[in-house]
Amino acid sequence: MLELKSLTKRFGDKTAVDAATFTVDRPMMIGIIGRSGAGKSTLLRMLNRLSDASEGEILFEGREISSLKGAARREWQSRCAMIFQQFNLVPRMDVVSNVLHGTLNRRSTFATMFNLYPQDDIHKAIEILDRLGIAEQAPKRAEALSGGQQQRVAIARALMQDPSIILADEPIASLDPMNAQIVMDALRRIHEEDGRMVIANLHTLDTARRYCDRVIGMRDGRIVFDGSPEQLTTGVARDIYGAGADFSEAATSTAIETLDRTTAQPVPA
Amino acid sequence: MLELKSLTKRFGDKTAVDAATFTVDRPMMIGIIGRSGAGKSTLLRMLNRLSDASEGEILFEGREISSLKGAARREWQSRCAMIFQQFNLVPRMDVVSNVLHGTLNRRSTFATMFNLYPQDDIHKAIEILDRLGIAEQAPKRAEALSGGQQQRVAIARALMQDPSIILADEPIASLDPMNAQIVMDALRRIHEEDGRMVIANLHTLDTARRYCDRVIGMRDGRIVFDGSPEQLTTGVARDIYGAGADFSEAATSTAIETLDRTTAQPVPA
Amino acid sequence: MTMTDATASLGSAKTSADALFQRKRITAFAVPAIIVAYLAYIAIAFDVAGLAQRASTENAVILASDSWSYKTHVTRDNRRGGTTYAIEGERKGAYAEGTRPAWVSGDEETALVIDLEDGHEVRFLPDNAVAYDVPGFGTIEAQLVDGSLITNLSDPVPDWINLSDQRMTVTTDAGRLTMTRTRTEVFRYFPGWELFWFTLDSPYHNRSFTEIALGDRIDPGRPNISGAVSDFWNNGMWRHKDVAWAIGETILMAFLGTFGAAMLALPLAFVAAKRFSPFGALRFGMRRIFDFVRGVDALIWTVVLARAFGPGPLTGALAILITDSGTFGKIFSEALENVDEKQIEGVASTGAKPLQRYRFGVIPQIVPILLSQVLYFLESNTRSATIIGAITGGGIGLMLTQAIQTQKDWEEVSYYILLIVIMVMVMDSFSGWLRGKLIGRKD
Amino acid sequence: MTDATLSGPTRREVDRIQDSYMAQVRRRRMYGGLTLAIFVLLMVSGFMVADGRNAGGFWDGWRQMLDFPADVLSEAWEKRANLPGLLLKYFPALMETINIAAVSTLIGAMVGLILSLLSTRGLARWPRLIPVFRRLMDILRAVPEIVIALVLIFILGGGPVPAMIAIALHTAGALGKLYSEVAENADLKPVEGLASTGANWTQRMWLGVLPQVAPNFLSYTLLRFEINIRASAILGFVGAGGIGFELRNAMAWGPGRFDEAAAIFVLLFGTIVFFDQISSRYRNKLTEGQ
Amino acid sequence: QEITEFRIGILGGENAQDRLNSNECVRAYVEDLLGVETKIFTPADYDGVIQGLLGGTIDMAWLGASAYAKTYMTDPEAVDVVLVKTNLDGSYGYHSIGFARADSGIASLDDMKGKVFAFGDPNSTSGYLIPSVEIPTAIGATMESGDYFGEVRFVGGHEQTIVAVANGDVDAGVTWADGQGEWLDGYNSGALRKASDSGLVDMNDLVEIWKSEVIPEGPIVLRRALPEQVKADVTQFLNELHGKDEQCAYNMAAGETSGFMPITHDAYKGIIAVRQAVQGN
Ligand SMILES: Nc1ncnc2c1ncn2[C@@H]1O[C@H](COP(=O)(O)OP(=O)(O)OP(=O)(O)O)[C@@H](O)[C@H]1O
Ligand SMILES: Nc1ncnc2c1ncn2[C@@H]1O[C@H](COP(=O)(O)OP(=O)(O)OP(=O)(O)O)[C@@H](O)[C@H]1O
Ligand SMILES: [Mg+2]
Ligand SMILES: [Mg+2]
Repeated sequence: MLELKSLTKRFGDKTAVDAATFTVDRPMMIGIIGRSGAGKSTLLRMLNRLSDASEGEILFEGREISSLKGAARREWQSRCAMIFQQFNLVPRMDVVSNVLHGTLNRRSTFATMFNLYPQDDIHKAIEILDRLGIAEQAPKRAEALSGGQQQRVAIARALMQDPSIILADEPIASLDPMNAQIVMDALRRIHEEDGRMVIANLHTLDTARRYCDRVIGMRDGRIVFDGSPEQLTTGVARDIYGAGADFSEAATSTAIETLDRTTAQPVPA
Repeated sequence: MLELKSLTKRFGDKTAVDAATFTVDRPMMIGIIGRSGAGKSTLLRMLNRLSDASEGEILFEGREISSLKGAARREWQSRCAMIFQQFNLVPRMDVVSNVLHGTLNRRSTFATMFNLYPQDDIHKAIEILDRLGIAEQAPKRAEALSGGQQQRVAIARALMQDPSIILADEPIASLDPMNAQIVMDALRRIHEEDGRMVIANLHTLDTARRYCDRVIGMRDGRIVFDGSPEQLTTGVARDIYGAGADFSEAATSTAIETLDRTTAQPVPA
Repeated sequence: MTMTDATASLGSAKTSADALFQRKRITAFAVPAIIVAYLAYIAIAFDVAGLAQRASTENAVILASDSWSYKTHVTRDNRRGGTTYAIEGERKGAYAEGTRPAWVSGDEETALVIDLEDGHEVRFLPDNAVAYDVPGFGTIEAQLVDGSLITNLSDPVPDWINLSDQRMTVTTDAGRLTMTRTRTEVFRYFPGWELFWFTLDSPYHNRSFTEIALGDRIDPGRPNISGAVSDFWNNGMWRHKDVAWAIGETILMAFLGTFGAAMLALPLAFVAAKRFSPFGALRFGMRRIFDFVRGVDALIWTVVLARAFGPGPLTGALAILITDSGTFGKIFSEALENVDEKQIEGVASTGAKPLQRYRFGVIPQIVPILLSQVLYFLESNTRSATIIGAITGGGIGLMLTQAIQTQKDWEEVSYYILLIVIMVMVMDSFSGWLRGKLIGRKD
Repeated sequence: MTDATLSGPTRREVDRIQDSYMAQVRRRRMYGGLTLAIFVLLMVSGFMVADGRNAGGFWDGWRQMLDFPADVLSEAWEKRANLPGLLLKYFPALMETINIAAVSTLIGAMVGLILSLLSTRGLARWPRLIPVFRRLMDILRAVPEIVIALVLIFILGGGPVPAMIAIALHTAGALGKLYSEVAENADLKPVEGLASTGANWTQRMWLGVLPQVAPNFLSYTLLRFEINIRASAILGFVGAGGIGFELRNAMAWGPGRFDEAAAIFVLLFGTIVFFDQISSRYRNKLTEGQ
Repeated sequence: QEITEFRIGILGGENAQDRLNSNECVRAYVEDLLGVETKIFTPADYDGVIQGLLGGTIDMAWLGASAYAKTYMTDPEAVDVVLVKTNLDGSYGYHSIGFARADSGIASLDDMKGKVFAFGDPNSTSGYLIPSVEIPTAIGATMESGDYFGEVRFVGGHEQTIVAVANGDVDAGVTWADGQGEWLDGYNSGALRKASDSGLVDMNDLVEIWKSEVIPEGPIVLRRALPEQVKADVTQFLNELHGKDEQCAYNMAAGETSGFMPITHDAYKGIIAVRQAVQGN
């Protein structure tokens, strides 16, 4: 259903994503790993059409995505929700309004200008929040929430879009291990219950192993690994991360169990 | 020479210092211990006349101090130097100027506003800094110095006042053990060489034991102990700190040797 | 480190500290010296010394005393005869035919006695003669004979008497006597603002508050309260109605100007902000337009607009609007350049249309800056509107300038000043209150 | 987060949240609508009142908006040869305007500085008098410059001094308030340190507070200077000397002297833009450099 | 052709601020007469009214002669001259008066060499226009600062001139008066009279040093674009005002008058010529 054909993105001289090619034939949960600067975010942003590809194609259910313009592009964006590391909510607005932003593409500009959403949408938004366990926070301002809660609001906004694909760009990088687990559980559950495709950039191997059906490894813009979590051995990980023999998985792990072993946290950027 | 007669300080309902009474008949080094909120700072601030006593008297060499006003009070302050936990230097000014602030009371306002300090004073300031081992830092801004160096500048300022008494309010609480030792050594040396009285609030028992000739213990504003360091047994300490049987001295120690045993630091406020 | 080394380094530390202080002293003296030199230059350029001499203390005294007191004129026409009484010498303050103040007694045939209190007494005598008893000085007598003034005063006359053979002015603490060939006039001063509540022709003049509120019907034609309110409102001397309108107009100018400017500037600020405006030339042009309308002050705009719109509050409001759209445009576009991209991207990623992106990604971020600036300007524009009104012809500013320029009735001047100060302070606290209400106090 | 999301009690809980949120939305819409309605009403009725009380109406007038500038510009263009001479002729008046602004900013800033220190909690010399000094600053701020200037012109005669005093008084109030907001956030530790050595109030302020707040104070002062240049030009309009006075005379004479008006305008506008640019550049540096 | 409102402009500066009140009766009459809302506007200076007439936002005004000249010179089609106020003796003129402090030793223009001389408002006939033409003839020099006078400046208006002279800010200045009655009273009417009556100056302290030729009183003008019927009605009303309501005429004229009489543009040709001449420099 989703097919990338030598998708490339160049920033001046720099090639951020270099001829990325892969095919996904059924909704699955995919983790993209790679060290900082590998091109993970850039890839996702091209998928969502937040930025344009320099070369190559994206096909979704046979339809060419990467050349869509204007309304068609926005329509695609509404089917392909995105979740960000920094949540990217509107902090001064309340939680429900933030979730309702997921419907913007469907509603008339005029009505939304004045915050006039149909009652059904509002009810649905609160149901989604309830499903993510934060219905209580509905009337609060987004900025008043904790990081984990904010990320769940962002997921709720994504669900509100009723998307075919959910893209998540390091959704747990700003979260503590406890909240990270809640958020990843939520994404996994959405994938399983609703059957939506989820593509998540992750910067920790064990998260990818634990939650994903398929893992794609990137290095310097190129896809250097594409396989099942089981195939992801420490040797392969060393390749992806370009690390020496001193590479230890624990250093990139945020799983709660590994925490006692060390207090060092990976530096994400 | 110094006599406190039921010195009391009330903030609204709260009695911060409750009828503190003691006599010091010769210059000695006195440590005041007690847990956070016991009234140590308040007591020292009354001695320096930074704040007024609610009741009671302070006599120094027979002269009543606690009722001085205006110029007489400032004259007393110049004879009774104070050193603070946070150093309280002027951060944007150079070290020598900060030391020279010790002479403010003696010089005319106009002269000090235009930096017209006599050359003798400037030289003396450098000598004092040299005595404390930081003469090289003289032209630097105070904010550019490390904590231990800043505290020594504060001591230099105090010495510049040529005071009869030096009050030190937790002088080493913001310092690491290494610097703490340098600063306490300096205070002790000043006491011994110049024969000035030093009264220091300390939050660690071992420092008090090691450096002081006499220790005063406070609890809830009252003086509950007054004696030699030898009399300060663990039992007495438990009384002062109101701690249970789990009280361990190490928990309040900042001496370097004890550091390896624990990383927990006491919370000062 | 050897002993000598230590002494040497200590010595060099001392020398460098000396040098440091030398430098500090020089700067410490240079700045005040420059300031003093500049002030001295200004004192000479502006001729401050000469000004002190020229400063008219008399005017200051007139101003000060007139601002809290008023005078009643007693005027005799020396040609045709007949005496009139009028508060502030104005027609509106004139006593009706056959009435006169209680401190005037006697009659014109023998002697009209005007009591100025504290022993001061002026008598209008027949044949254009006048006598003025000044305690501690004696009686000044004067008479018009064949068009010239004969007095009993001998040289040198004291400096409170201004005398020539055709005119005499006697100014004392109690009052003033002026005599020329045409008129003889006495002023008696009273503290307070005359006729502030009611003019002489109103039946409520000189009645107490309780009398009006609770007493019997004073004017049989209408109920006391409404009658009193209407007479107060239409007071011909103080013109409370016009003053109220003038204040209203002033605030209106500030209100329309400020909010109009904000509404105009908001969309334009997008054009001028790098983040939102793709065309460099357009952006540059917009910024220069902002600079231009801002640089030309509201006052000049007032003059420019006077041809098209004529005098009145609308012209003032438009002038404020034009200048402030420049200022707001600049402030808003700077705020827009500093907005957080994350929120916009978040909204954009849902497929939101451009307007929706601005509405939800941008507006919530700049609203606090926008509101606080607009409200701050509302207050300061109330002050500007006072000044602009003085030029365009509208509002309390005009009343004030005209009252000052015609240089009489200083009590009106002080009344207007008081009202302006209160108005600005009220607007200040109002906008502060609203700011607190809308965006939360202090961050 | 179990599959029991649709079971009874939770369902009711969601209903409750939905209802209370809907109520909140309705309330917000009502308040929002009401505020908007009041605002629109005020704007529209305010506009109609202003339009009605104005001599010329808005809808007739806006077409003529450019008539006057066109008159001025066409004449100025005809006589463009005079321009350099006129610029030179009015330069002294411009200097007077700038001097008025500079002196009044200087004096106002000094007075404002003292007032602000006297009215800041923690620093005040006489803490009890803080409300007095605050009120004083409020009043100084509230009186428009033009009021003081007009009164002083009456007493002192025309010329730059009344304008200078008027602007200085207003500046003292305005800067005093801004300064004291900055000083409120100043770190009190150095002040206390100085107090413990027996320093008097002046020394504490000069050595303990001023070094901390100087960059911010300077930046506010520059902004004020910019504002004061305009103010001093405006006061010229009511007879307080400087370039504003010349501009008014030239404008008031009308055709025949529009070349002078244009020259003065060019000077004035150039000056305002010049100082605006300089000060905003320097201010950015000051506040960034902290 | 219809009008929806009628707007009367009143010159600022020369008149007391309660001209608004003084003209209330006129406003009421005109409103009755025309049956449309009638408003009074009082801009702060001459130019406000002139711009109003030019821009078509003021329909009727009583201008000064110089202000009329300016209006005419800016746009000859803008207004029609209709009436002029007459003095009690039937004349319609007044004078520009030069004056100085009595104790300054200045008694005539001859003593003014090198001294400071003050004009009022640049649009004032008596405060600027006429003296700036007649005085150079009298002294045989120009009005440039430093030529004959040490300095020549504008002080803003008649009242400011009087105060400036009385305070000694300037050595002499010009203002207006009807030239009838006594100098020591400040004449029968004019700026000096008002200043003296209000106690601002004592006429003993001032001396007259120069007096201009008669200056024609400024005309009442109507905007030319008004409907003919309106112009005719208003003109007729004002013409009859003195006979009908003397008090109102007194208020409007700010003093005793024998009424308004018709006058035409021709009476102001001289002034226009003068203004044109002054414009040259
Ligand atoms: N807008 C841009 N302009 C220029 N270069 C960019 C831009 N965005 C990304 N890059 C570069 O492209 C490369 C890939 O960046 P990208 O953000 O996709 O990496 P990443 O794998 O998401 O890393 P991280 O873990 O830090 O988010 C980096 O070298 C980055 O510097
Ligand atoms: N300015 C003040 N206003 C009100 N209460 C105060 C004030 N200063 C001190 N107190 C109270 O007085 C008591 C004694 O305070 P003090 O600072 O003297 O304690 P301390 O022994 O120095 O403690 P620490 O170790 O925290 O410095 C505390 O309960 C404190 O809350
Ligand atoms: Mg990334
Ligand atoms: Mg303490």
